[in-house]
Amino acid sequence: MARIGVFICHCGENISATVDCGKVAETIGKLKHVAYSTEYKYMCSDPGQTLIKEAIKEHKLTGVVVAACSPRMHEPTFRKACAEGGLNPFLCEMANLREHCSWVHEKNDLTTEKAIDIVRIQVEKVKLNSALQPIRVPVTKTAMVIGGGIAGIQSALDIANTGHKVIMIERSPSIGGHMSQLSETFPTLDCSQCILTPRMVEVAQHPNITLYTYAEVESVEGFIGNFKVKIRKKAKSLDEKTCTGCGLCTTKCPQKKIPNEFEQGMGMRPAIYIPFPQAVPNRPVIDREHCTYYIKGKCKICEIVCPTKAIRFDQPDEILELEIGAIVVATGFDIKHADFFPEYGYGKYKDIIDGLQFERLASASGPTTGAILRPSDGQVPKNIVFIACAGSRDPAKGIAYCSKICCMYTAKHAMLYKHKVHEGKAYVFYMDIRSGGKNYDEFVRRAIEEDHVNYIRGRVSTVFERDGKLIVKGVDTLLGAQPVEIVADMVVLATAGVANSGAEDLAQKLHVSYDAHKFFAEAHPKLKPIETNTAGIFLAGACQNPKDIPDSVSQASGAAVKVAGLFSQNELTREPLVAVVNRTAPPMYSTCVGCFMCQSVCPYQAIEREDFKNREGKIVKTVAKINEGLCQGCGTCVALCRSKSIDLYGYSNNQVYAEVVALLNEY
Amino acid sequence: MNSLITRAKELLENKSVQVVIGYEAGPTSVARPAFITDPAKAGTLIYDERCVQNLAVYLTKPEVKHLGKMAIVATLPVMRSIMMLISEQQIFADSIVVLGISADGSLLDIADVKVMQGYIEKSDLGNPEKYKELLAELNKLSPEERFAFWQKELSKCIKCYACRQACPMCYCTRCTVEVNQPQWIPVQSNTHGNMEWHILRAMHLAGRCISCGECGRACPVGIPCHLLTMHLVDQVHNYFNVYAGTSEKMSSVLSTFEPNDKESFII
Amino acid sequence: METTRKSIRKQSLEKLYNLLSASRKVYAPVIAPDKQVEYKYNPDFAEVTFEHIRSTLSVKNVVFPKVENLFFYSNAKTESTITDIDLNKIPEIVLWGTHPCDNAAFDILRSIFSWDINDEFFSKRFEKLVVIGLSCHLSDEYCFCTSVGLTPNSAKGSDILLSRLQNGDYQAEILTEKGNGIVTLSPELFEPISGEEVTVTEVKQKFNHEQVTVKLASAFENRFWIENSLRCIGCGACAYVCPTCACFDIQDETKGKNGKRYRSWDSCGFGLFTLHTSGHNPRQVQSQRWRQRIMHKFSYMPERNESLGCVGCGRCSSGCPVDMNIAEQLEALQNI
Amino acid sequence: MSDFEPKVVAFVCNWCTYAGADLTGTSRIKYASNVRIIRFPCTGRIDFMLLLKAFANGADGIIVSGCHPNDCHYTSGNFHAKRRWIMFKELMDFMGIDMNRITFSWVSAAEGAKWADVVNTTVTRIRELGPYVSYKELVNKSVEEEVKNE
Amino acid sequence: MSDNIYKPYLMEIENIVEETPDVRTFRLKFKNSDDAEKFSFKAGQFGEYSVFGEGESTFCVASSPTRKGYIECTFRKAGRVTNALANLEMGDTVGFRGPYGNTFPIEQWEGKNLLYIAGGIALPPMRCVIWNTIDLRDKYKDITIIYGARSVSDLVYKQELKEWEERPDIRLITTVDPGGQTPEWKGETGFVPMVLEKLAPSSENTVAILCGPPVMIKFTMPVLKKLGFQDKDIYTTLENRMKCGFGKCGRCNVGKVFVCKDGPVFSYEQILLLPEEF
Repeated sequence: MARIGVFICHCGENISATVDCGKVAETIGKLKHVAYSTEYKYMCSDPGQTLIKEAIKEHKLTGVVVAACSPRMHEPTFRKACAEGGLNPFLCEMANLREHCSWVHEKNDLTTEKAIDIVRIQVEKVKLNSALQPIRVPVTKTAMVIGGGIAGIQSALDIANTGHKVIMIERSPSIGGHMSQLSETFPTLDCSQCILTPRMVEVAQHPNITLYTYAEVESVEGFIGNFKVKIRKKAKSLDEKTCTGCGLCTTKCPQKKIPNEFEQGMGMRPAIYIPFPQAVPNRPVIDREHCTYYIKGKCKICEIVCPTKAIRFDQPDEILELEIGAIVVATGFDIKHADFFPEYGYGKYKDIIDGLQFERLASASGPTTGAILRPSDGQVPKNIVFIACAGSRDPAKGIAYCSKICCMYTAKHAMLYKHKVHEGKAYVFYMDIRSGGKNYDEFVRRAIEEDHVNYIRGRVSTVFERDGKLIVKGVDTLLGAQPVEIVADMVVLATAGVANSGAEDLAQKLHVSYDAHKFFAEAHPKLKPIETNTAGIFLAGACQNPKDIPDSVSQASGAAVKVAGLFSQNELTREPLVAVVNRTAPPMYSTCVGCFMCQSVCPYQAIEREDFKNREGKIVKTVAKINEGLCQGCGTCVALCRSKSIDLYGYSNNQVYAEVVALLNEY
Repeated sequence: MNSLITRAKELLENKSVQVVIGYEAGPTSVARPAFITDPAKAGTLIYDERCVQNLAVYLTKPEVKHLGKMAIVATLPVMRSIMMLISEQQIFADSIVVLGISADGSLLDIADVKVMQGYIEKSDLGNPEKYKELLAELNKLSPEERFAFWQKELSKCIKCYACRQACPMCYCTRCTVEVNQPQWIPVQSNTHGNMEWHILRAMHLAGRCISCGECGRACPVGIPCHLLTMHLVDQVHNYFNVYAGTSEKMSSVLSTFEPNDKESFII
Repeated sequence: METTRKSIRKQSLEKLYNLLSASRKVYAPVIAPDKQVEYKYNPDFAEVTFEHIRSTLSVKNVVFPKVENLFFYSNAKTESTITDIDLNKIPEIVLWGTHPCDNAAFDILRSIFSWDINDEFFSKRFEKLVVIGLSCHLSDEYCFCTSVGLTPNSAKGSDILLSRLQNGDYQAEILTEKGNGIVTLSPELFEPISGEEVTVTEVKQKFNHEQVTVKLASAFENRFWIENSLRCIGCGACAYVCPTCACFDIQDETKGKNGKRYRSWDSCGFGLFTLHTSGHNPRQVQSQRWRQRIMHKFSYMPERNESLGCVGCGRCSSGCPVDMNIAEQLEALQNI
Repeated sequence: MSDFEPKVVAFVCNWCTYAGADLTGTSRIKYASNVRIIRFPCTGRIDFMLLLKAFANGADGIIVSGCHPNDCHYTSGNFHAKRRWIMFKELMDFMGIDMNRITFSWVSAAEGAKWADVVNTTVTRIRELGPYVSYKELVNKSVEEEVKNE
Repeated sequence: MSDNIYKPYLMEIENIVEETPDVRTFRLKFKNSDDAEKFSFKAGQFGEYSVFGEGESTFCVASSPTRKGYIECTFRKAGRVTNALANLEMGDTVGFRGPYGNTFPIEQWEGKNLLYIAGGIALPPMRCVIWNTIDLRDKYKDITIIYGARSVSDLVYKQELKEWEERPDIRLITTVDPGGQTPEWKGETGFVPMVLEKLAPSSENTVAILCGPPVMIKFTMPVLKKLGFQDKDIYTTLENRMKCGFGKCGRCNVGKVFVCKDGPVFSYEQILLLPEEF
């Protein structure tokens, strides 16, 4: 039984000044199934809403059309009013008489005619609306944070502090990320590890955080609130509970010539190692690739020396299956290594290093305990050249974007150098100085003005060696592109920040999209910079694009709030305007024929497969099924589906068709 | 076509397949699809220029599937149809044996999908020459003349849906025309409704048509409806530089996109 | 009425045609540019063909159009009103040059539309139909009228039957009052018979339909249906080109408040034909539908309507995209 | 034909063009009243059949509008729509259906003025083209066809 | 009335009963009183009900021919027409063509016991004959009705079930599938065949009228046979897809039979002669 009530709003005079509301109400009242049609000065006012609620009861309305302003404005208001009047809120539609009619047309018959048409199409539509219930899905209140850098740490702590469980996954043996490698941080020049390590320890000790290092995501299934995650805990070849972290094994390991990743290859480590002294957890792992025992079948010195007998050579990788409600991706970034720049002679000349290597040189915990010594001969460089934008903003190299952090850390590097080598000369080749941010530009100015770093605006064309010195050739564009040649002892390349290795693989496991540079893609560049297009998966830090520490931390906290917000509910309630694949009686099961082309158009991976089996358990048909937890209701699959087996609540085929017909025909 | 017969017989005898889908001669001058289940009857298989039907249409037919594993005599369009059907998850690559037939009518050795893909990629994938001329002629007409041409042709349509049934890509168990909520396409046959049907069909085949021309050939009243889908084959190639049915993993043009897809009409 | 035989010269035939064409709707075969034979209303005599074997479509549409409006309606707020179709406006149609198989089909259609309850839409059209048939002097491998009790020159269904004489003139058998009515328009065109022989093609008998009917009575469960319909792709071409297939659908079509109910051709070969709303389908696969088609024409109809549902025109077979040859199958059925 | 008021149907997405048209309203920019908007969640939802249905039911012109590329609320619906319209347009051209009667546009939520402009240019163009007689004749002729035996 | 056999009577919806959320019963009154006077039908016949603009749908007349002046029909929302019907209001117009088909041979049943067995939405096609025989109560001996549905909320005609239950001259057994009962449910719980087996009515001088979903029929038939019912004493009504209702459109053709003409009522003796295409 369709009994539609129509309420025409004057919106003061906003509508009634150009539209003959009385005529609209009268004309619409004559339509089939319209049980009640009226007009009122302000429908959104209390008396206006009461009018609707009473009419629903009095006229036993099965649908309501409020012809007023834009539904983008008051749809929630009127749907709520209908619900209060006892009508399912999804049986209410709005006709936009203000923004789309009265405000944009002159007062005349045509405008009133248009108003009638606008209302009529909503009447025809609302007849076909379904009473929908909000979709409720349970929420598993455990978050997973992937990546244990500063962003991951921040996010994990923030979530954990709201009282929710957090699983943190880090693929290297210790958390800390790139920040733990840094010497000092801009613009305050406080010691990076000093501010970071307490937070690392906090993670390790937090009762709500479970930390899995040396672990990677194996697979992710499910949807917001209900992910099923498999993680692979790589074998550390060690019983972590028994190990006390005394470090004896690491000193006795005969294999000591492995380039140390933490030191960016500027130092060596053994095969059983703790990545750095403040590592969390402070337990060694055996690098099976380089361990003599795993290569040659004998050695086992570590096992012999271990006082607690914690070494486990036969330990397998472990697969853990976890129920997760939300995921924060904080896998960070990497930098383009200097071998990307043959024109700068990297590899050929030992004294050309990248920014992270410089960080290690400048770090008190680094291979030189903080002394700036050039790698080739351990001498203090007297002239040092920093090349900014090494790779960034260079479409020819395939990286058109600005890596954002290099300007600042290059200024910092030059400053650190000048602080340590007072008599030295520091040159910076740059394209532009991008120093937006609190106290950032002041910082750069200090480098130039107080520490007398020579900033040269121009690109370096080549670096070559002459008489044991590095000759840096470039131009100074501020001096009319005059050629510049600097004789340097050391060159530091501020290489481009790039997506971390494995980002693409992870994105595919998470079903999150990523951009051309393999950085994870946000759901909306402006309004949803933390969300991904997969509900329940959020981004933090430089996995999205190169970011500095404060930006990473802010975003990490933002992601934590998103997770906490999600976890504040026991059930997730969503607008039920989702797509649905029809179901029919066997043997057809659905008119869907299972071509799964819809799967490739769905931006949300919301389309799953459903198998139907016969009595013998044999699969007789496989058809598409929409995961309503993931579907956002865009309807692209609906328009694509050739057999019209998918429909969209709120914008069903029947409804949109009826709207077109209603618009153009005589009633 | 002795090699084909030998091969078919062998496949049936060693039970590699339960049915060979091929062609046989009928009582009249036309050849027809044949379903050989008995190795002794493999000798009735023929292949010559009369063998025109796109046999891939049977790969999704329940009664044929019911017979068991299938071998299929496959010319280029059939092979491309098979690729499409695999990519659209209607058949499994390992469930059929392809008895490939080359352009000159000889039996190809198509060991697996990879080999088939190799063969397809080497072939000319554009619309067949005999249709190119017609397409070009139509394209030369003014829009009004084209409108008149199609009205005249489509007024003949009796909605028997032979075009749909003959097409291996029209495998839906329920076609849009069979939907009545809403009634997208009028049930009756009239020029306007017929035009809507043929537009719908062509759009549904955009990026999926493999230029076999069966729809047009099957039409009992001689509507050149294959020109609609073939025109889109050309356009898909113009815009997106792809031809359908070239790989088992191909996504259809309309279910994928490139951010830099070029067009000139959206303001 | 007693049949009378006359002779009509070729030139007189043109005169007769032009006379008819000037005063009423004449539906006559022409050869279209794409070589298909189609029927047109009142084409120029020069266009009219006498050399066709069969038109692509049958001419059943003159009595059973592919779409027939049943009535118009209009919906107001609660009321609906119905406007009838004025069947008296149905014009007289002269069917010109149709072959004996097609002409025999009208009686079969009548047996469907007029048994029990009379269908006025059909009856009125049938009443207004005058058939000037033409015996076949050409035939092809698809023709099998002789297998279903007809001949290339059977007079059944014709009001006047023309047969070509050896000298190129025509013999006209005036078979009914309607036929006589045509003659009286211009009696001078009809001359006494000359004794010339009529040229009639020979159509080989392929099966005995009575025996087929007997065989079918117990053939329902035979594997024949599955084996011989594997290649059937389930289109409706055979039914739509068939001169006797009469299954139809009833549908509404509305724009705004006004609309119409119509009936349109349908085919038992379509999967949806028997599909229940519940999803249950009594005839799920094509072999069942193919069986229904043949059973209906050669077993059910002979019993129910006392007429065979086939005239042997061969259209279903020549028009079939996958060469489902009905005569061949019936021949095989006769021998199972 | 001075008294010809074209019927123009606009198929727009909720997030950009519908909001853009709202902005036209809040900005009080006037435009031709011949357009009627039908709201969709996304251009990706717009079935090409609906465009045909609009013509079949007597529309003289059509506007299809959504988010600019890369701006789609659902990230990619408009990209899929774009491909769909490319194919649709080519097919329509090939069949001689007048594509001058369909405006495809990207109108963002900030482009209130552009929406007014899109509507006005479309309505002006349709006015010049006149009623879509040939399509209406096609529809009407189809009705006559059925009764031609009468 | 014209000779247009496709033209329906115009009927006004006089009353609507919402049997279940999906099932409605309409009481329809002829708009034209002449039509009403000329109209008559018998138990078991069906009609084509239409919503102008959506099309026609086939259901049995659900009211008894003994109740004059109106007809009733009960339908479930399933397709385009029934969805549209369900949207209508009292006072709205629908079309009705009929009556079509054959009838239950209630005259032959006089002096016999009647056993009605219905499942789910198959009670409506039987309601007509049930009321008809109840209204002619003294012509029949025992009347037993077994009615089962999936759940209590799926039972239709709740008001009448109560009425039948209260009548001393009718034996009504209602049952719901296991799991479909409510705490207040006083009827049986179990599938119809089992309830029938438990009840074990005598087949002596008894006619069984059976109507329900295929699975119910499949399991009920053996029970009836076990109880000694002859095929000729078991009746059902078939529901093939139909369009015209008078044996022309070809849709309901099963073997030599047109369900719309030769049915919808068949005895099992007749059904066994039909090919299995219903």
